[in-house]
Amino acid sequence: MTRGPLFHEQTARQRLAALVDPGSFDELLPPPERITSPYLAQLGIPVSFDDGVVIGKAKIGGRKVYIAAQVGQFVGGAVGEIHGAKLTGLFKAAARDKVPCIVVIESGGVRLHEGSAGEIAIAETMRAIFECRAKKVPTIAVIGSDIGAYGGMGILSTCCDFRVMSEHGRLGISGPIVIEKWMGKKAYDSSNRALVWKTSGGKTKYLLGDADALVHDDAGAIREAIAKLLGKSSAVTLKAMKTRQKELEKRLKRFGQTADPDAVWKGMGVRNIEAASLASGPEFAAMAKRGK
Amino acid sequence: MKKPSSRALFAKLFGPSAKGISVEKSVLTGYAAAGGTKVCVIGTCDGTYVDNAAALRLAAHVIDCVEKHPKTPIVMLVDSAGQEPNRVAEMLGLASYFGHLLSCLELARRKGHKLITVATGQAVGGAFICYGMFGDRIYALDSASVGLMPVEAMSAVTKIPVPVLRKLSRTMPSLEFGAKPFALLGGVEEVWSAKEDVQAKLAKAIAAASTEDNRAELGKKRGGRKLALDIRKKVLAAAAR
Amino acid sequence: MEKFAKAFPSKPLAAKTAKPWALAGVVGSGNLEVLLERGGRPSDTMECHVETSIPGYKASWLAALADFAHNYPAGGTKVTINDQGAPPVLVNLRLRQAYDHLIKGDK
Amino acid sequence: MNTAKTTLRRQNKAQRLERVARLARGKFVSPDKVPEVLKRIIEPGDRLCLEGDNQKQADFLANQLATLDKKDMSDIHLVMSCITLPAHIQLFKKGMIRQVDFCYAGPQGTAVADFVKAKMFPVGAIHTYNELYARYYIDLTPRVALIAAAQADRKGNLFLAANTEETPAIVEPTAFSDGIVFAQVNEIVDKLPRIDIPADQVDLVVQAPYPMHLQALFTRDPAAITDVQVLMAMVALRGIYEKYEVQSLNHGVGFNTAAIELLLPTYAERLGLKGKICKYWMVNPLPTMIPAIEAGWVESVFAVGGEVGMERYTAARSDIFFTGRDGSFHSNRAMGQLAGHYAIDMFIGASLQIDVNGNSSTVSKNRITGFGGAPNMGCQPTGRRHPTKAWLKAGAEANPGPGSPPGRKLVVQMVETFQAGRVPTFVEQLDAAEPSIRKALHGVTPVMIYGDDVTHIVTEEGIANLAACRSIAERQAAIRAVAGYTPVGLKRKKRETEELRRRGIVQLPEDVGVRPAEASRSLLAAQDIKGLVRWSNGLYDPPPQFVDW
Repeated sequence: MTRGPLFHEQTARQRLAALVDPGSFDELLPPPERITSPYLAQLGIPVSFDDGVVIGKAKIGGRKVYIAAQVGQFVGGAVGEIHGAKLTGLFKAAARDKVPCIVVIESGGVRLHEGSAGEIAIAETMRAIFECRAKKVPTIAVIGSDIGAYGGMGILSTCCDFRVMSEHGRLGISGPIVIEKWMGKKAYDSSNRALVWKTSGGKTKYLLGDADALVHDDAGAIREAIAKLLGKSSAVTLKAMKTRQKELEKRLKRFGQTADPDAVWKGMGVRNIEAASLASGPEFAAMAKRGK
Repeated sequence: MKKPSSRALFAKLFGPSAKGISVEKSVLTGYAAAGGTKVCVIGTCDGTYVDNAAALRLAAHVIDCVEKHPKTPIVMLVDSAGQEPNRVAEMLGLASYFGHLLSCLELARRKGHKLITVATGQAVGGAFICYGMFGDRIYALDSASVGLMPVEAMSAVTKIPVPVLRKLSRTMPSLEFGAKPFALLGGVEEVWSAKEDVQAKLAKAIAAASTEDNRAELGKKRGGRKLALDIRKKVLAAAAR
Repeated sequence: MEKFAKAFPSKPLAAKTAKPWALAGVVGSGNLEVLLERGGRPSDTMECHVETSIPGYKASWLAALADFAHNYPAGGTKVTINDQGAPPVLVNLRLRQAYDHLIKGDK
Repeated sequence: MNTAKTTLRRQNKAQRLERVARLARGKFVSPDKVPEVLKRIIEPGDRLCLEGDNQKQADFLANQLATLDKKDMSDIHLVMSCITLPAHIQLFKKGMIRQVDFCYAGPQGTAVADFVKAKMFPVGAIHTYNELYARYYIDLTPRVALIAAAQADRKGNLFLAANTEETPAIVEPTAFSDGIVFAQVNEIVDKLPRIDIPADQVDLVVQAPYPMHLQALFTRDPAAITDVQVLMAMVALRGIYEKYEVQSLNHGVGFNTAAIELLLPTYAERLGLKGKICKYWMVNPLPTMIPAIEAGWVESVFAVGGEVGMERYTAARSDIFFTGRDGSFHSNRAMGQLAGHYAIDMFIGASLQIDVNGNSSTVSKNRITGFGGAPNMGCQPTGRRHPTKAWLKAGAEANPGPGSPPGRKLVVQMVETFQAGRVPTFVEQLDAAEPSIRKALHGVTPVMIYGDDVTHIVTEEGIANLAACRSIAERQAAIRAVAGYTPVGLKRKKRETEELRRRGIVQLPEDVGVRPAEASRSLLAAQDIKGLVRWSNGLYDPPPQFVDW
């Protein structure tokens, strides 16, 4: 019963090494180039040689990909000017070279220490993602870390063709502390980890259809899910938008009146909430399917 | 600067045709005209918070425009303090609702609709990212509050004292809050004074708009965001090797 | 922030390494990143540059780096450290990890 | 023989119970009457025992006691394991306490330090657990004992559930010396699952309005174990567990030893150590033991206490844990400590401070905690006679003289050289040696484990084999050699260290076959609480603060 390293605990570099074909990762703007944030330096905050995002070229299953991984430990994986420009550049390169592009997200959103520069960078990256999509170049967001994908990075992830999540991943905009501050601790206790994960975690997102795959907290499983999606893309067509509009309207109508995630789970066909809570990602996915 | 009322503002931008804009729970949808050109209008007012329902209404209107009014420019007005930070919104996937709205706008762009944003009031955080910053060209009234967040809020979260941030913002406009510094970063094409003929400016902006994202170039040229463009180019060059 | 640099005597690095550079660790609370590169000069010293968020521990930094240079043939390398308050033990561990990666590759 | 005089105590007990006869229905007291009952059964000058160790607390009775005033209760000699609750501190503040004899003051350590500073702490001594329990039979016998149980039946028999802990050690000396035993229980039932304390040792019972306080003290979330702790665990496994073939052992509470537990089914299994080490345990039902148990490493576990959430798991693994006839878990603090003293090959634990002579302490000027049970196990039991492989091997290394036993218990201190916030673990002199503390403790420095008893110190730098040192100077050099970059460590001399290393007294990770680059959390059999629940097949029910699913 030995297990490999948990994906959510790996560093960005470890994740990349484990996701791509062995030895295939070729880092762009690698640490020896020492491109570090002048903002943080001015503020007396330690800088990092990759500015919190590792980007590069690699292969997955022999297929060429561009891939980025955010470093959650470094300023919460937040997007600053350099960090954001690396992401924009990578997606632009993907669109230009018609190479699928993957972003392993671990970020609370915009790096406040760099103000609006990070915000604009996220908006620019979104444009670049849609450039890819217009050319049917697959874009995939991987969300499987403790920090999750929040703020602008949460929104950015929803611009990609596909999202691969683990039960550890969380996808949202406002983080638990912001919600608690806004609604009061009674209405939302951010220290109630079970509630936080049921609000924004991979399982709920998968049930609702916002995650395309819910996989083990393990690089091998994520790699497999990515490999399956690499040949596909989700076109932005009028028909697709109308269908999605209906789906989202239906979701809001069905569940907009409840604050209880369990009600959503039940509504989506999960029968045994307790067992489903403890189940691993794929087990959960199977249970949800059976429920339906 | 005193903030003009929403209706007065619409009138300034669209003249009498502004009556074609309906406001429901601070969400605007409708059709109007700017300098004789028919436009589709979506947006927010009253500094409202954007929630799932608001995103859906905006998206529905974009779809309507694409379906029924081919190539009609879409004008996006932004006056919103942020995304609705509540648990139900998050549980139901507010990010996905925003992603859907952005996808609808992208569809419109690909179908030949020009997308022009005018930040009229607050244009802050998630509420600006979820549609306004997705325009082909982005403008702001000088009365608008544009940016990530005011220095005080930034200080509260980062624990860096306000005076330090203020001092740094003199050389780093990115840290400053407002339409003008945002324009220095390239995030806003041009800041319009309410005293000017903004309708004419809007019409001109629509005519001139192109889909190429020019913000990094602008940011470099204006000196507010010196690194982004070069880093991006480096990545593109390195990827080609 | 405190910044300092020093070179320590060390036996020359193996002529062949798996990679020209290696990075270990991340910059995060109580952690650090160590960038170890070939091509530091001269070949019988390990050149070190440290930037740390917690000033006042130069003595223990220098002792840790000197020991590493003494214990491992790292002459001709350049060590650059971005530190956010890592304890000396982690400095050691990251140095060793970076060294291992440099010599043997990522495996 | 003057019989009248020798039964005075019995008569006095009868009088006390007579005073509360109208307040109680038989043995049973309603909660609102408790303050009045306490007032009437406790007399000035009494030795009063309050049950409460580091896990289980008779908190309802303690809280009721704290509502009394000095006019109701005074001149009390308090004997208790742990000063844990705010209510305990109230008794001192109200001036009711003439003297206190105790073992440990975990959460109230700061308050105790404040009393010491104000010279207002009337302490007899700080004890180890078994030392105090032993004195309950000699010169600290309680007159009144306030205890906690899970259930009582209508006769007053008590069921203690998983947390038997120290209840028998308190009840027996009290009940058999005409003292009064007053129990708070969570519920009163018609039939108990099993009887742990017979009714005729119990005088009064109250059903508390809230269940007794139970702390999940031994739950360590694997997610918080660091790579460095994994490194130390690997070093310990190879350099000590494997080397001495440690079969019976105690693990202290901490992330270091939790890391070892979680490496057994992975790293240690790869080393082929299964069946050779870690078979017999004197340890609480630690959730981090689950993977090793499930992987078949463990033959038996005896415990001094229970652990919240482990009830179903321990019941389901009754081949390994001691269980009652009802099938549920049983613990006993006094017997567990005794087992840990005499019957194990090794004690391994951590400490906050270690001095250059190897003495350790958790006491600082601002926080006086005390001992608990560690010194009962972390010491050399010279009354031991039975040999084991590990005992003999460690004994041989120590080069016993003609007047010493041939074996030695392995007493291992496992610490990182720095605590959180860059506070060095290694110091030239313990904070505990502060004169004001010594004075308050009548000349005793509160040392947790004495350097003479320690056989090994493990740090992230390596292992120092103190037992193999031949002089005090050598021992100090060995300690400095593994003290890293603390001020104590920086004073080491390279040549001395190299000489000690050559003789195997100091061993670096490489010397015991550990590659530091390999040290990674990914080696842990479970990396979070959920992983433990899965290993347990859903039988472990972690407390809510550990649940994120």
